[in-house]
Amino acid sequence: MNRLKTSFVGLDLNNPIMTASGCFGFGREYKDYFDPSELGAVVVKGLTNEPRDGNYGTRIAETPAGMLNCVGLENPGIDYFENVILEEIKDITSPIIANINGKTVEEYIEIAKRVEKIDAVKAIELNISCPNVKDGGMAFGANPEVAGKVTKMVREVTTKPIIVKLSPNVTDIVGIAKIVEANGADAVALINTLLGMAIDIKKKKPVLGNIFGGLSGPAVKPVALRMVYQVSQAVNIPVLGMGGISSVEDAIEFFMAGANAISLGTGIFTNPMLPVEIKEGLQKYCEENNLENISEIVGCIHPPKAVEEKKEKTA
Amino acid sequence: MNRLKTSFVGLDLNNPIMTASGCFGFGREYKDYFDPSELGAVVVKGLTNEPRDGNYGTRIAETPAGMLNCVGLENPGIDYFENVILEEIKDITSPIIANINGKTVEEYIEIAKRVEKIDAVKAIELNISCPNVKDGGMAFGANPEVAGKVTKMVREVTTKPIIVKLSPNVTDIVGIAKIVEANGADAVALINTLLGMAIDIKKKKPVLGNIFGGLSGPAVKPVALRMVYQVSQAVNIPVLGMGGISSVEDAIEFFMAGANAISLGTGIFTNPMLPVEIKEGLQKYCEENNLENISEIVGCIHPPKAVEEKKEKTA
Amino acid sequence: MYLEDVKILENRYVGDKYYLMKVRAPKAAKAAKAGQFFMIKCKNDVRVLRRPISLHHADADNEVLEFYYETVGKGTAEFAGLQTGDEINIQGPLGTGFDTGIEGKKVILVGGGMGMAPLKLLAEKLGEKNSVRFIAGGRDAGAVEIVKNFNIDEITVVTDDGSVGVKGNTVEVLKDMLAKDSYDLIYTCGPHGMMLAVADTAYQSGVRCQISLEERMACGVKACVGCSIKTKAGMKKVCADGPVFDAEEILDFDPADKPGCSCN
Amino acid sequence: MYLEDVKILENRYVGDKYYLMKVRAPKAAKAAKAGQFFMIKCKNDVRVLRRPISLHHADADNEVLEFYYETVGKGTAEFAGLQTGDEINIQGPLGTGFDTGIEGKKVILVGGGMGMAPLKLLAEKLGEKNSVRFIAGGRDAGAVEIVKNFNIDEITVVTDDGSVGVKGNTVEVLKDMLAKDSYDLIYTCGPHGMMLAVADTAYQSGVRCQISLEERMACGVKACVGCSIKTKAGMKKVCADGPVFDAEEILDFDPADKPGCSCN
Ligand SMILES: Cc1cc2nc3c(=O)[nH]c(=O)nc-3n(C[C@H](O)[C@H](O)[C@H](O)COP(=O)(O)OP(=O)(O)OC[C@H]3O[C@@H](n4cnc5c(N)ncnc54)[C@H](O)[C@@H]3O)c2cc1C
Ligand SMILES: Cc1cc2nc3c(=O)[nH]c(=O)nc-3n(C[C@H](O)[C@H](O)[C@H](O)COP(=O)(O)OP(=O)(O)OC[C@H]3O[C@@H](n4cnc5c(N)ncnc54)[C@H](O)[C@@H]3O)c2cc1C
Ligand SMILES: Cc1cc2nc3c(=O)[nH]c(=O)nc-3n(C[C@H](O)[C@H](O)[C@H](O)COP(=O)(O)O)c2cc1C
Ligand SMILES: Cc1cc2nc3c(=O)[nH]c(=O)nc-3n(C[C@H](O)[C@H](O)[C@H](O)COP(=O)(O)O)c2cc1C
Ligand code: FES
Ligand code: FES
Repeated sequence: MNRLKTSFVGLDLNNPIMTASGCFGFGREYKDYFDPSELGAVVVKGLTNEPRDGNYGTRIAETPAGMLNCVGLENPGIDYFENVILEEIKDITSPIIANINGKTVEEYIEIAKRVEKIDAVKAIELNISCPNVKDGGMAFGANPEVAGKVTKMVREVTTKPIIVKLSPNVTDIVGIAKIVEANGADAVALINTLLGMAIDIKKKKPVLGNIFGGLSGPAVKPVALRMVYQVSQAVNIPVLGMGGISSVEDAIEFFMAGANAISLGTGIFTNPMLPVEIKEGLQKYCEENNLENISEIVGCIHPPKAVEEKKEKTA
Repeated sequence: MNRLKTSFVGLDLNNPIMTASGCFGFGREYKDYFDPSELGAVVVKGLTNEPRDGNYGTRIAETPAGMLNCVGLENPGIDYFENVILEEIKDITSPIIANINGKTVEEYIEIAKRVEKIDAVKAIELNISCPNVKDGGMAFGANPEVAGKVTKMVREVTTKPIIVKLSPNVTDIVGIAKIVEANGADAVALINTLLGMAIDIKKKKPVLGNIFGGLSGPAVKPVALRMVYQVSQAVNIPVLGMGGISSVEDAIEFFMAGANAISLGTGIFTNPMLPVEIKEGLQKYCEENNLENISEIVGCIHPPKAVEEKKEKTA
Repeated sequence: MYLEDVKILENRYVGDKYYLMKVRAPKAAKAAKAGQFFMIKCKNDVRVLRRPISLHHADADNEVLEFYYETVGKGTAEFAGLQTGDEINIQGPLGTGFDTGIEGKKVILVGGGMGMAPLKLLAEKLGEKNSVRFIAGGRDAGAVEIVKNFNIDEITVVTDDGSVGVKGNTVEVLKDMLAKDSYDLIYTCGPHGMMLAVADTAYQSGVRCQISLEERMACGVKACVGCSIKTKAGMKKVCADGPVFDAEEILDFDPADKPGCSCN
Repeated sequence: MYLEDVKILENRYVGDKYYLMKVRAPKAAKAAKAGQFFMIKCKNDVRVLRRPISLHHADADNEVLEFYYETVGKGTAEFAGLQTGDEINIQGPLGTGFDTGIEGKKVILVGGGMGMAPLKLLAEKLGEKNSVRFIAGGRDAGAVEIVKNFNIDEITVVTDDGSVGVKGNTVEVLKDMLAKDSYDLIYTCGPHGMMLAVADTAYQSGVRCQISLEERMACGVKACVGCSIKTKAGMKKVCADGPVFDAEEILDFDPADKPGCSCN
């Protein structure tokens, strides 16, 4: 019996394991190692309307138990995605989720409209961690008002479920989560990368061409878990948790913290079989602990009060 | 020739290496391994007016390349510090810096007044990462206004140099740094710990008694470096950099990012000889690279424009 | 307290999840006392905290230290994988140790599972000038296999499954002993619950009891304030004021988890 | 592409900072082609990224892969410390490899230092049906010691210090060769600057040139978009579209660092 079946934003998933956007290409790249249809869902690399070349210079740096990247959202654009890539991945039976990005609210709306028309895409992951060029370069997700606004505008142009992906580089992640919930998000995904940097002391310059990059991997797990724990108690929509998951135990920590589903990112680079190992490990965990379904441990460490309140609200 | 001599907030230090508050007790604890007078300065454990018992339950958790702690500011109080501890550490020739804490602005002022009268304390590290009980429990350092206010009030009651220690759990660390500068800080120290958590999946509960704790160690280094880089370009007061330093190379990264001095914390737990190894390593680095003084590399990776601007302003 | 890179002389499986490691540590072997412990560095840099491990035995003449440890998580699993000839970095001896300055007394040592670790050297030291009885408990034969490594005569072995020695638990055996004879001091180390029961039994019988506590540790030297416990004399550090305490001194054996403040 | 835990058959120091590792990898040894590479996992979990290392040689019959590597940082230092019998996890073969489908051509291979890595198998393969000349350059004798491991006759060794072979650099030797005779194809791998000079020389002489590029990699399979370079045909991934490219295809060999956006 499959004890991992999960309903998430209206999608029936075989399991709650997704791939983190940007860490699994467009679903085809790891097919030599395992069948992507084994996943609960495939979240593809961040898309923009126009193709983007991304950043100049070095894009990857390793840090203690983590890595930095400053890809700069290189992607082939929504046209190519729709016309070429979707054809290449049409055999994948798991739902495809599109991660969408923009530099202005208008760009977000445009790409959301495009995605709305693509049947093969079952949900939208709205990435609000990108710098907002119009409003001074701070990320959409760093300003509660703007985060709410972009969620609302995208909500108006799509009927697909919207998973808003939050930036952890904020003082009050709970506030942002609540605002996107109030503006129509069907779920929140967290965390995106922590802003960091690394320095090449021999060359006397930043390692990354862009100076700053996003930190991911095991190093960020404690921060991710904390935010999942906080946010999942504060909102009544499901939470897609991620940040440093690299073992079955890590995955269980996220469920207990309150994640309804999880995404795997950097951990796949280290171990390409990670998604399958976690899937099998979770199934075994359920069997050994007499859980009918993995959802039984979701949020199980929340204080009793929070659990009660949430039950009432979502009832 | 000692190439590490550093002037910091008016103190003449033999070298720019300090101990991070809370990671070196009160200066005596590691004396079997090395003489604390070898340090540039000793920053002691966070002090409060009244003795504090700290938090209940488990206070320490290990995380990938890092650790969490929720000591809860256990400390013997300022009386005991003044009357007993200072006597015990009177042989230390390096300046003693007191890390001070409060739950209200009034508490900060009280302890600052006490410290002002203690000759043996050469500077104050004003820790504004603690929850502000009066204003809803968010840290003093999370709200620019409150951060400015507490700096200003402490400034008014002390003639000692004030190093304001910033919390990294904020959207805009640069804004906070500027505000504390404007309110009289002589330097900023960063970063304090990132808020995180860990879960014991067997016991189905948070590892830490307090649920949340502060993340430190190599894992946080990329975030710390990024913040030091940003802040040091934005303010005209010196920066005390810290967060995950565990090798000579890490230390050099911090100087290049813009730190005028550094503090060692978690790295000492892993390797009690770290301060001495870094001191010797930096001296050797200066010799091999023909640097008269380590300060020559401070901020050397800043964009030329920022360097020029800062020179003009501080001239 | 020293910081030494030491060579592993032997690192062998004992039974159940227990291993015995012997290292050559010239300085520490001369200084170490029963009940003290070492902070052992992990080789995998993903683990930044050293692991506190008790001194099992110290042979000053041959400069040998012994550690008896259980594989619990990844750190101790790493230790179990080390080979003769490998080097590890140890910091210690740390802590105060057991009170071994007594003479002509009748004492009982109660060890459970991994808690047998600090008792080998203790039994040897106390045995020189006192009458020592030893109760060794464990899940099964594998968990008490280590007693073959002890140089004492008066030993009562108890196992949960009765696979060797008496079937039962250490506390029952202790109660029996105390009922039959009178003793001056009890020393104990083992699982938390067992130690509480031993301490309680000792208290009921009016016998002084020394226990060896465990707390998560970062520094091991009183620098991080991570390992505090509440005692009659205020907050004490398990690493430096202990790990051995008089049971009666401890005020809050099982502090309830309760959110305080997230300050360091 | 496979993911295999493989046993190390040999891991020896060659010279300068270079090592040669042989592993038994049944699946990969049959599939691997010259110019492809493997992503090798580090054992120390503090390092989450695999290290890209070229295929030095593959012996399908004996199921042996060879890697020739330089100790640069901590990851490669870790590799150098591995012993015969140890296991490592390798992912590959990855990338497209060199064009080895040619026949009856006159080709030159130019390798500098660590760039010799992918050229052993290439020289062997091309040698079967083409006339191959090989220019091997390095700092000193130690840096070219590896050529003793090559099964080719026509080899010109050049060192910076003249300690063995010609004193000078590979590009000068290449220019000499091209001046004296005509060739169909040049293959090169080595330090960035050397490859540019080789590519430029080839271009001047109107000879096609294949180069093997390096970029920092996270995934090795086109999934992370970390290793992009600008080509005439748009952004390409060094890991999957390369690491071997026709030199003329590359548009921006030395992209200037310039802040873009901090997006992933
Ligand atoms: C003073 C003292 C002496 C000890 N002596 C021995 C001994 O002689 N033999 C032995 O087998 N064990 C001993 N322990 C327990 C031993 O320290 C832990 O089993 C060990 O740290 C577990 O590490 P791990 O990486 O395998 O487990 P993990 O659970 O993966 O460790 C995660 C973190 O928790 C800490 N931790 C986990 N369990 C404990 C624990 N019980 N006590 C303290 N920290 C813990 C680890 O040190 C590490 O920081 C002693 C503990 C203390 C405090
Ligand atoms: C396709 C390809 C094939 C290669 N083949 C070989 C080979 O056969 N032999 C050999 O010795 N080296 C080869 N390299 C270079 C090798 O990958 C690096 O020297 C190695 O990754 C350095 O790791 P480190 O931990 O020792 O150094 P560190 O500098 O500590 O590594 C830090 C990070 O930077 C990356 N990095 C550092 N230098 C390079 C580099 N030059 N290229 C790519 N990533 C780098 C590391 O992978 C790691 O993620 C190849 C690189 C690529 C891209
Ligand atoms: C190379 C790379 C590229 C990424 N690209 C995107 C992206 O395009 N859109 C997005 O929302 N997140 C992106 N992310 C963030 C991840 O989806 C994920 O939130 C983050 O890496 C934390 O998870 P992890 O620690 O498991 O990697 C990227 C991360 C990495 C490492
Ligand atoms: C156990 C522990 C206790 C700490 N106590 C304090 C404190 O009392 N006051 C303070 O300002 N910072 C405190 N800190 C934060 C450190 O001073 C430092 O800012 C942080 O640990 C990052 O540096 P590191 O990664 O080198 O440890 C503490 C950190 C740790 C690990
Ligand atoms: S472990 Fe740091 S004070 Fe005890
Ligand atoms: S290394 Fe990930 S795309 Fe090339």
